[in-house]
Amino acid sequence: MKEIVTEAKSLGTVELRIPSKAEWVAVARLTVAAIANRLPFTVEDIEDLKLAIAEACTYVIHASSGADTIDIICDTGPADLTIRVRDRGAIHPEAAPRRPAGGSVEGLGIFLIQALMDEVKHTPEGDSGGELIMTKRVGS
Amino acid sequence: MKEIVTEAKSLGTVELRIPSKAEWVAVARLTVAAIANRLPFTVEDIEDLKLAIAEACTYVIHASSGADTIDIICDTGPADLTIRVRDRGAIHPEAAPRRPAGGSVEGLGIFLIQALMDEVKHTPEGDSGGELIMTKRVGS
Amino acid sequence: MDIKVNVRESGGDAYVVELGGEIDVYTSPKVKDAITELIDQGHYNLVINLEKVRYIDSTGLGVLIGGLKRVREHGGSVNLVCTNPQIRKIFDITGLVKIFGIYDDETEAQKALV
Amino acid sequence: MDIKVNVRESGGDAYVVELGGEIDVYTSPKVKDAITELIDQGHYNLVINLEKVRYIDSTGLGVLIGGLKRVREHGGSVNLVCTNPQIRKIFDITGLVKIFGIYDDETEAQKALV
Ligand SMILES: Nc1ncnc2c1ncn2[C@@H]1O[C@H](COP(=O)(O)OP(=O)(O)O)[C@@H](O)[C@H]1O
Ligand SMILES: Nc1ncnc2c1ncn2[C@@H]1O[C@H](COP(=O)(O)OP(=O)(O)O)[C@@H](O)[C@H]1O
Repeated sequence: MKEIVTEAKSLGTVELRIPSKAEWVAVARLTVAAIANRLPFTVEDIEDLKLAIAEACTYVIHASSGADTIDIICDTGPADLTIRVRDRGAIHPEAAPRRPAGGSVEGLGIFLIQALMDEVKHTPEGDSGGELIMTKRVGS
Repeated sequence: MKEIVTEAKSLGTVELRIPSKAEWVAVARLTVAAIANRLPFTVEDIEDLKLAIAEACTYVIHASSGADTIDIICDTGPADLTIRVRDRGAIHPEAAPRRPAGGSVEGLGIFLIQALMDEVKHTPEGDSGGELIMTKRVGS
Repeated sequence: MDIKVNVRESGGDAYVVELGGEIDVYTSPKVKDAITELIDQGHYNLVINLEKVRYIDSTGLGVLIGGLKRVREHGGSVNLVCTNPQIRKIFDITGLVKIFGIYDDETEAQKALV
Repeated sequence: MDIKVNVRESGGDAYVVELGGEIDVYTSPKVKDAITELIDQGHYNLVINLEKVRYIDSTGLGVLIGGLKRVREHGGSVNLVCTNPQIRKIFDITGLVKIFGIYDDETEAQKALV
């Protein structure tokens, strides 16, 4: 897997690995909220982050390509949080409809991630699966 | 590192890696609380678990042997939670005084872990550092 | 991790589904079951009260949309009660405000059904 | 992740340190600084109010013990106000109940100082 270059200076990285099952998504949500709480995010920002990480996990679970676990890597900068979500399968945010209306619930989830985060990228699916990279900045 | 044999059937494993710094201990605490919340633990049990994981992390940070990160591996059984805490340094619970009075704050932390958890073990320090293994059972 | 689902009859042939807690990928099947059961019993005018819901994700929205589609096939409708600003925001962002009737209290939502 | 420290003069030469939030390895230095400052100023009779503290770990206990040791060297004392059962449990388990005066309200804790 290619090394991801983070733009801002990292103040610390937290890595979480959960089983790729619905009942563990709440753990990802609460861990991300705890991490976000270390930055000057608003309560609303933290709710956005919780939803974005949950949607990413839900997507991985539904698109399940047989991966057992989801890796969530959170990089905190002085004023931003970048979350990378990986499994052994693929995440294709560009496959999402521009507007969700009429789309599938999967599309709705990806649409929400795009709406709630400031930056959403993904690395192409390789041998080790795709990766969704999303950033939220303080005060944006 | 030697494979740890877990006694009960695992219902899922969550792994967390935080920087070995004081400001990240709260993230470990909240993640463990979220995991414990999946089991029928009481509110008091969850508070005990939060304190135990925080003490383990605090111990690693204070005993800092140059490790950058703390690995926290949570195994959930049907009615128990086993938490393994690792760094590249050593954790020596047996070095703790039997009673904390007059001891150091480090000793107090290890004493609390022993008091709040049902089982506390540690694997000897090898090339890859020591490991503290603690279990709390539901309804104990 | 918790969801509360409480179904009760109200005025006319309307039913209220009162939800509480977190509606996510893990808990939304319980919500779906409750709504499906009502529809299977022939109740097509529903108020879904989200006042005590702290969190909803796309799976939860999908369940609400799925319910709406089914009742509409029978000339029914679904009105939502939603006061939590974060949750209202989700309905705004997704454009679902245009599909559901969203109200500030249950009485209003119920009146608007008929 | 939050700690609130509020220091105020009370009757006699006593001072009250009111703490709120979580006292852990990250936040306890702030608590230590507040207590150290009071002692450096010559105040040796302290009430430390933990009513709004939701969480305390061994580092926090260490700060309280350290404060107690220092004021005792000057013939002073530290009384705690603690109503949270989980936190009281920690004082019980560690045997610190025998070292600190622990009270249910601030007025009591203050009276007991003299
Ligand atoms: N933004 C939207 N607007 C309207 N309908 C939507 C939107 N997003 C998803 N849907 C629809 O929600 C319904 C429920 O989704 P899903 O739970 O995946 O379907 P099903 O219950 O048929 O498995 C689907 O019919 C989907 O097309
Ligand atoms: N259970 C206990 N009973 C009494 N004293 C204790 C207990 N646990 C720790 N101590 C004492 O608490 C004090 C404060 O701890 P610490 O913060 O490590 O010391 P210092 O402030 O001198 O660096 C130490 O003097 C230690 O001996």
